[in-house]
Amino acid sequence: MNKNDIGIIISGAAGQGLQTVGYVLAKALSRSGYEVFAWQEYESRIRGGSNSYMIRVGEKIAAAPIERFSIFLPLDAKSRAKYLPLLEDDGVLIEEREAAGREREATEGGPAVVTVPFQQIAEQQLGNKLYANTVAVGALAGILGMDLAVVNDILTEEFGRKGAEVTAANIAAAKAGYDLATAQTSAAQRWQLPSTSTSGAKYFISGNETLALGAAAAGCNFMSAYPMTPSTGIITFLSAYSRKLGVLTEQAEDEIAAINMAIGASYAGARAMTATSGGGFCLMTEGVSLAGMTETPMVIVLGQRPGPATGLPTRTEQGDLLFAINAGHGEFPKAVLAPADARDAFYKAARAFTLAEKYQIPVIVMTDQYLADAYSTIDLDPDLLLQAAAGAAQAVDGAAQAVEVAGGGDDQLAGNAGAGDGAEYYRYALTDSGISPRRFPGQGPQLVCCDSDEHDESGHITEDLQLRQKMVEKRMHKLEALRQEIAPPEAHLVEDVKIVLLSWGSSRSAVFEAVARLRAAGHKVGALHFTELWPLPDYTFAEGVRYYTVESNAGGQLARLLRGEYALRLAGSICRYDGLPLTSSYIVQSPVMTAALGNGGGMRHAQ
Amino acid sequence: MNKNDIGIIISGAAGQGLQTVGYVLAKALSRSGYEVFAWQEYESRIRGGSNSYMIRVGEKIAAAPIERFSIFLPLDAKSRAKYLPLLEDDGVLIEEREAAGREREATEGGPAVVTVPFQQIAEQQLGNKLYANTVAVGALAGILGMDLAVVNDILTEEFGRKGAEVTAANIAAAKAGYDLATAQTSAAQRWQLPSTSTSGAKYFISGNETLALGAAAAGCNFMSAYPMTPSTGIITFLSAYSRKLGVLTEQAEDEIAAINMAIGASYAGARAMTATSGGGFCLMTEGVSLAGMTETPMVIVLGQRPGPATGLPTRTEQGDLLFAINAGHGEFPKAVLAPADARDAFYKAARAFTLAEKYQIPVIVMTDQYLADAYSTIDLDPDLLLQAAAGAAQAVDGAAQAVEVAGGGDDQLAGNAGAGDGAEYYRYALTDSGISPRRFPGQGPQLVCCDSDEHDESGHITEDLQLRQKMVEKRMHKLEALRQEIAPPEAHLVEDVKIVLLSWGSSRSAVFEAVARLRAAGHKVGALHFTELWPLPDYTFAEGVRYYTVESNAGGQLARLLRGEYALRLAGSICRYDGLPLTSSYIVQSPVMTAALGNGGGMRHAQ
Amino acid sequence: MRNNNNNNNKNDNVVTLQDYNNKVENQWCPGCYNFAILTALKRALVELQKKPEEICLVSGIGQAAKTPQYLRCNYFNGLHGRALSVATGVCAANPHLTTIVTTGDGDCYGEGGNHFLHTIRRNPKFTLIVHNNQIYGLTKGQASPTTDKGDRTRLQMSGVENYPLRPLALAIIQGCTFVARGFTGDIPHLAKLFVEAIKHPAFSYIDVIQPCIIWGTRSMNWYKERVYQLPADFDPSDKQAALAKAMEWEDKIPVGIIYKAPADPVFADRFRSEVGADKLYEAPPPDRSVIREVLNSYC
Amino acid sequence: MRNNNNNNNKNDNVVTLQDYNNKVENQWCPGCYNFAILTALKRALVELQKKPEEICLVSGIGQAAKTPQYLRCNYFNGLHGRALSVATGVCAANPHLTTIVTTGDGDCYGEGGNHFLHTIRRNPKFTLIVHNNQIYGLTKGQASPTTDKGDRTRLQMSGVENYPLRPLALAIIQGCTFVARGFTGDIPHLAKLFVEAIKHPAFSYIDVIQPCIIWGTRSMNWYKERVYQLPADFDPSDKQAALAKAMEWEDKIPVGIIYKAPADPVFADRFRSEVGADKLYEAPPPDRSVIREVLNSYC
Ligand SMILES: Cc1ncc(C[n+]2csc(CCOP(=O)(O)OP(=O)(O)O)c2C)c(N)n1
Ligand SMILES: Cc1ncc(C[n+]2csc(CCOP(=O)(O)OP(=O)(O)O)c2C)c(N)n1
Ligand code: SF4
Ligand code: SF4
Ligand SMILES: [Mg+2]
Ligand SMILES: [Mg+2]
Repeated sequence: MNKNDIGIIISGAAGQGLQTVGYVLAKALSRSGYEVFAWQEYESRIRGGSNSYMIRVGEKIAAAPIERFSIFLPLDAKSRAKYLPLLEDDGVLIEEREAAGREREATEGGPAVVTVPFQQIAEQQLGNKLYANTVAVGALAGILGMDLAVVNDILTEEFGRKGAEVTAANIAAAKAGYDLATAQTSAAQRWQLPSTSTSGAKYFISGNETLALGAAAAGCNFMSAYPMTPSTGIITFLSAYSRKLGVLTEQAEDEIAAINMAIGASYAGARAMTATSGGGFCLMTEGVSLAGMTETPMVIVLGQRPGPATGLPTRTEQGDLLFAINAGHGEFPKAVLAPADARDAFYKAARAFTLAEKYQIPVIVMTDQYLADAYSTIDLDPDLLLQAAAGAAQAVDGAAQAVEVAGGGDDQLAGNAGAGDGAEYYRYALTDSGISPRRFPGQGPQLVCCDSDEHDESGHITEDLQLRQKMVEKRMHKLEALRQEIAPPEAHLVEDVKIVLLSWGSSRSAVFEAVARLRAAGHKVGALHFTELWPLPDYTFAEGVRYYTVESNAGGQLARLLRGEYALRLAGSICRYDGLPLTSSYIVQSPVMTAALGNGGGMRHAQ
Repeated sequence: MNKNDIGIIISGAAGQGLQTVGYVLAKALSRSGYEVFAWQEYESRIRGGSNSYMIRVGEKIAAAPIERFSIFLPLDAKSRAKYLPLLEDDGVLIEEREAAGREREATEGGPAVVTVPFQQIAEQQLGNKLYANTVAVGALAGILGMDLAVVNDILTEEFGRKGAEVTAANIAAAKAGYDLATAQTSAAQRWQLPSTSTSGAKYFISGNETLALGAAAAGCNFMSAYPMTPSTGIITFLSAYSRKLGVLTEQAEDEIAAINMAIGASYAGARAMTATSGGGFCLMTEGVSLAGMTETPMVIVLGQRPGPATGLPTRTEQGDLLFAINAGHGEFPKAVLAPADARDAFYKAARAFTLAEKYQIPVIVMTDQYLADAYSTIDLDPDLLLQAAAGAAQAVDGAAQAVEVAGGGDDQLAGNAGAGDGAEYYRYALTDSGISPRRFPGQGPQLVCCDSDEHDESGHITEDLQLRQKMVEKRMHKLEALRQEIAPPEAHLVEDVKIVLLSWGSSRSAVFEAVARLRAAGHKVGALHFTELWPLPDYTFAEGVRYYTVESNAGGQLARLLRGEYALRLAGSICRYDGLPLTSSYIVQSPVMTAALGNGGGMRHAQ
Repeated sequence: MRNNNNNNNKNDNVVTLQDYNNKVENQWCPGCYNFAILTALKRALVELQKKPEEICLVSGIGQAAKTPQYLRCNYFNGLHGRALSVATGVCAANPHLTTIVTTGDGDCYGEGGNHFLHTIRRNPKFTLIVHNNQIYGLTKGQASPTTDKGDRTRLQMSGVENYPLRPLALAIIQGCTFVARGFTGDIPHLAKLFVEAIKHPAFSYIDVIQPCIIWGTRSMNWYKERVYQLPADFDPSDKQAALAKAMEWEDKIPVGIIYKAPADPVFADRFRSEVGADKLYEAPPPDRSVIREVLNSYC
Repeated sequence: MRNNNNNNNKNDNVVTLQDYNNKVENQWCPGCYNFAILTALKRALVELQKKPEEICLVSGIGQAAKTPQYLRCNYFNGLHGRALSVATGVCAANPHLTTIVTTGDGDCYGEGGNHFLHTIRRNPKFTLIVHNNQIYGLTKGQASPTTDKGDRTRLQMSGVENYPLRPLALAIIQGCTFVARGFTGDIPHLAKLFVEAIKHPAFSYIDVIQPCIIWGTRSMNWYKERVYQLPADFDPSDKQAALAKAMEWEDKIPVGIIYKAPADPVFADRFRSEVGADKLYEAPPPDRSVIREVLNSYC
């Protein structure tokens, strides 16, 4: 029982309003000054099934998912049965007594039960069943000992546009639930949050949203995409804010059109992005290769979900790492980034544009359903925002910058390339850095010619095989400078340890939490976490350490990547591939970890 | 000067009949009992440009390309200028004196010159310029001291359908060229081939053709494809022999349709194949993933050409290795094979179908423009053919076989799965081997349900995450048995060597020839050549050896692959990426090789 | 882990609706008009007295594409947009199966648009049923190619700007010889259309109006007010008239067989007759002597 | 290594044919009718007095798609089949460019068929010129979607079995407001069509008959015997009549503007007017205060 780190799970069928219940509660908690982390599990259907909305809240928490919860509120019988095993013995079960088919399983020493007849209250006190969900929110607020005023604010914001009456009814519903829950005092007091003081603006926001906003902040002004879970939220967000942020969004007829439109837009001067998931990414790979060949900057978000093929469309996985790194036929430089969490997604999106513009390459940003959909309380520092924007701005005039780089190379060439209007211009001028001066068609009298075939410096098709070799070298050469500025893995408590966990992308919080738990149990464990995966920078791995990768896939793809790049010998991989995100418990209790620690299961107690 | 291994180069513009000249000569040489190897270099256009047809001939030759030639016959001035530097000093230049813009560059000690006014002879003696090319063939036959009767046979076969008159004129034209060339005795005798005795049937055939025929022999009866150089020849061949071989061929509207048609056909019981090149393969990757998920056997031929994007459409490269191995989103078993030459392509095609059927997986066969287009004399042993067919036949009744395998696992299950008509049937029954009983729809009362989503044993969509995990394990488990039967690299003279060259696919002959040359020069060098690239089998690399990869790409992809799989430390890579195939000279003279040998260029003399 | 595919057949040989039922939990929203299509399809198959094992349903991804899950028969549920290509392959391999594609407007006209164009030209013998709800249902309400101009969706928040696709007209232009529109508001009529389509000896195509009650931009009533059955004297063999009817929308929406012409030879038939092949899984590999014969031409 | 893009402009501001010449070696076959299209296009641009730097050609892969190489102007020569999507992006980013797609029948109707369907619906302001030689030229003679039924090709050795695509009719059905057919046998007329198309304030489309003298299944004469210009009294605003004309082939082949209607608003215009954006490369990133404002709604 840790009142500073409480797990709440709400379950129900799709279409039952589960998401609203969870979101209102989580946002109210965040607004109240707590750290909140919320994630979801849902089926690929619009109505029915068993979904859950999970919240982790406290004064200071790890923004990572957990496996078991202290408070459980089921909205229907089916999901109640499915998720009840996840409730801790000292937890509290909030339920509607009346619902059919529900057996009270709570026993002495087991979870406390708080009964709140949501539907009955909604109907009898508020005249409409529709308010039942808000009664549930109120009950949860009561159990947690929240200030109802904050909840009322959120309800007003959410339902305001439906009119004063609806808002008032919602507020009354919350109060009814609150009162009934707090009246059942012994159970209610169990999980009251300690009071907290709000400090600074905190945003309760998801990975898809921060990524989209980061892109816009970095100057993204064109996005074409075809809907595909879990990436659809990005274009939905940018469409909603299209006019405000100045981003032209277009739903393409397929993913091939999406990436080619983006390439066309970028060629003509837009900052262009697309987003998709694995199957759609397959269809985009030829376009990735085109961007590489024509040296057209662009950003591709690859929101992973479990494959192969359609797989589990609404679940999570990190199964596309090696595919993304090797995506596209032929050889060309690209960068692959994988944000660690929603905050990182904001900065990585901006970084992706910076790298794309600077090196005139495609940049792939890998997220997954878990990161895309999870909400967390982020205390974004406006100054850091500024820095990111500035970093991006630095590359805004890609043309000018590239000319400078080019100037470093061949003087005569740079003279031509860099000269102003009216001068000779060679889109693919051979330069020392491999970066050629970029201009946009119509910007001046210089003609901008780009070719998918192997081309000469002016951009025209060539069959000169010596030139071909030079052009390959020019393009590949960009990779070397790029490699210099790729961040090494984040080293987390690796001093004097014998075991290091290697991980990438969205799992950072879970892995670092696992490290904390292992260390608390006396094990010398550290972690190296990668968020920039290609090209991998020079890096020296400490000797005498056993390395284990921790991955949301079956194939141990990070392990294979690191062996391939560093010839690093690995001790094993902890892999999860059931469609759920990695958690510290999963890692700590995995047989590989247990074997690694050599303690035959000493860590096998639940979180 | 080695009369047992002569290099001939014929050059001209596209549309000039260059290919006919080369092919008739090469086929006549092959028919005469010599070993012949012929390859081409051509631009991506239908008329004009500078192309070449190259022949290597002798009693016993390495079926590998070379960089310099002993006999050169240019059909036009432009290509003459381009290729003249490739003629050896002791070679012979056969040319039409009259042609404008040609300067005689031959000097004392340089190439001998034989003058044969092809066009003039054709016009004056045969009344039509069209016969000029055949005069050229005759001249070459004369220089080589061939039996003209064989040439006449080939001419009759090639022009027979144009009528007796045309055939007779061609025969006369050949004789005119032959006589004129042999009349210039001193030059002519330089490169006369030693006489040879024909032994057994030898086929003069290309990689695309052997691959297609091998597939048909293995029971391939459906091929859908979209034209793309260099793979178009495969469907062209199978279309030409469609009725004879019983292969239904269909040109699809795009590569996506091509692979999905093949998957549909395979599901319903066909043995299905498709073929493409890099860009088209990109578009197929989602289908590859679908075949993996639905466990539908199929063969995908990936004929590589230099990328990225459209690149150099008619040249060669091995730039897609890592892309192919990692192709398709999500994780699923596949096999990747890469024939070493045209003979191997025949057997590998059959092997691809065997593996595909046995493991119910997609199998990718990687060739390249060089292998696809190169012709060589192959002495195919009918018994070996039989064996290949038998190997394939073993898997013909994929269903029956799979049931047996399944039977090895869960008895109760096998009981159901294996039972005859009317019994319960589960397409994705969980078995020990991971291979489930395969049946075809309409074959009996059993219903065959396949799903792109994660599914239960019956093939229906599931959201049961424990079952998901089992299904991943079932699929991935097939990889283990598959790995057991993947061939290790072919070890070539690796005993007691300090340097081993690692190579893959179409470069075998060139690499082995390089080894021979290096050994002849006193260097202890051996080679390990891979033709089965995924999954890689357990393999122990000898210690104390410096390993170098030899690859037709810039990125050193084989090196990266072997590091990733074996954590093998490599000393370097010899990479070629100008669009031309690897040759022994390129390897032997490469700076990496020179440095490896530590002799500062001792091998730098030309072949 | 298993959804039993047990044969429900009674001992007699009469196919009943029950033969097509399975125990798979339906994932559509309660009240969804996809249920009407499912019902009509089952009725049509019973009327045609087809056994489940003779049927092969092929679909892509979307709500519509889930149909095969809920009908006891063979099926291949493939990738989003690719059902037509898979079905073409199925027909090529086994012409004895009654192959039917069940797909959505996004699946068939959006992601799969190119296959829609070219499959019709190829004329394989199967039936295409498009559940046209004018929206992307499964991905939560984005515009599909058939969403009407100006309609607001979850993604096109200020209204669709694109000209809507007129799929029936496209099919006629592409040489389809059976083009019909069905309506989920009239199950018996829909079942009859399915029967006619399946009986047509070439590629046949039915676009079915299927309002989405969750994300749809038009209500069932909107359609009911506009839908009318083609009059008895309408001549579906008149191509120009059919084209005009196929373009009708907005005010009045015709349902029924809009165009019908004598069937051209179907895909793979020529190969089959010339080779004497039937089901490809029964076709033996070519005899060694044939391989040798081909090889000998390379001597 | 360089093909000089030097500005050939003389000091006055009059654009001449010479401004469009470059020194790139042409890779088409001598006598290929692609040269006629190239000539007509240059003439049209001169007539319109467009400067090379105002033009942006976009193409895919194929013989037709090589056109941009041979004309001094901006261009993006992308992937096989994807020119329309790239051009849409170009228009979105910079509406001031005169964007023109030069593509082949395989490129545009085969691999790119889906973009052909949907780009028309989207209505971006550019001109689509399809060099329709009814064959895959660059890959050496396979059937294209427009190859006539029964024609024998290098791949379809016993004759094409598919129903040929009727692209003009498709375009009309999809809502295209400028649909024309040109003929390489009449360069002045072709140039005039190009001028009209480029002037049309919305998506415009011309399919050009361009016999391939190497792989083509029909000779220039075959076309010459059938081609006729639409009579002066033909009303291109009559959609049904246009559809009928668009389906004409075999015996008589009409050339000229087959359908023309008032232009709808073009792609991205609404965004542009609402945001006040013009060329996107000049658009500054949003102000930090705007980002903060959006973020604040997440407080
Ligand atoms: C390649 C690919 N892109 C996108 C998706 C996501 N996706 C699944 S269904 C669907 C749309 C379905 O719309 P429709 O075909 O109209 O079916 P409905 O759900 O409306 O019945 C999309 C975009 C996917 N599965 N695969
Ligand atoms: C993805 C992909 N598939 C196939 C090809 C090969 N390819 C290049 S051009 C072409 C056909 C061109 O036909 P068309 O567009 O009619 O042009 P034409 O040469 O006849 O002018 C094909 C199939 C390719 N480059 N990319
Ligand atoms: S979302 Fe629409 S189409 Fe999908 S099941 Fe629900 S009502 Fe039917
Ligand atoms: S192959 Fe045909 S289309 Fe291509 S350049 Fe030659 S004549 Fe023209
Ligand atoms: Mg739909
Ligand atoms: Mg063409």
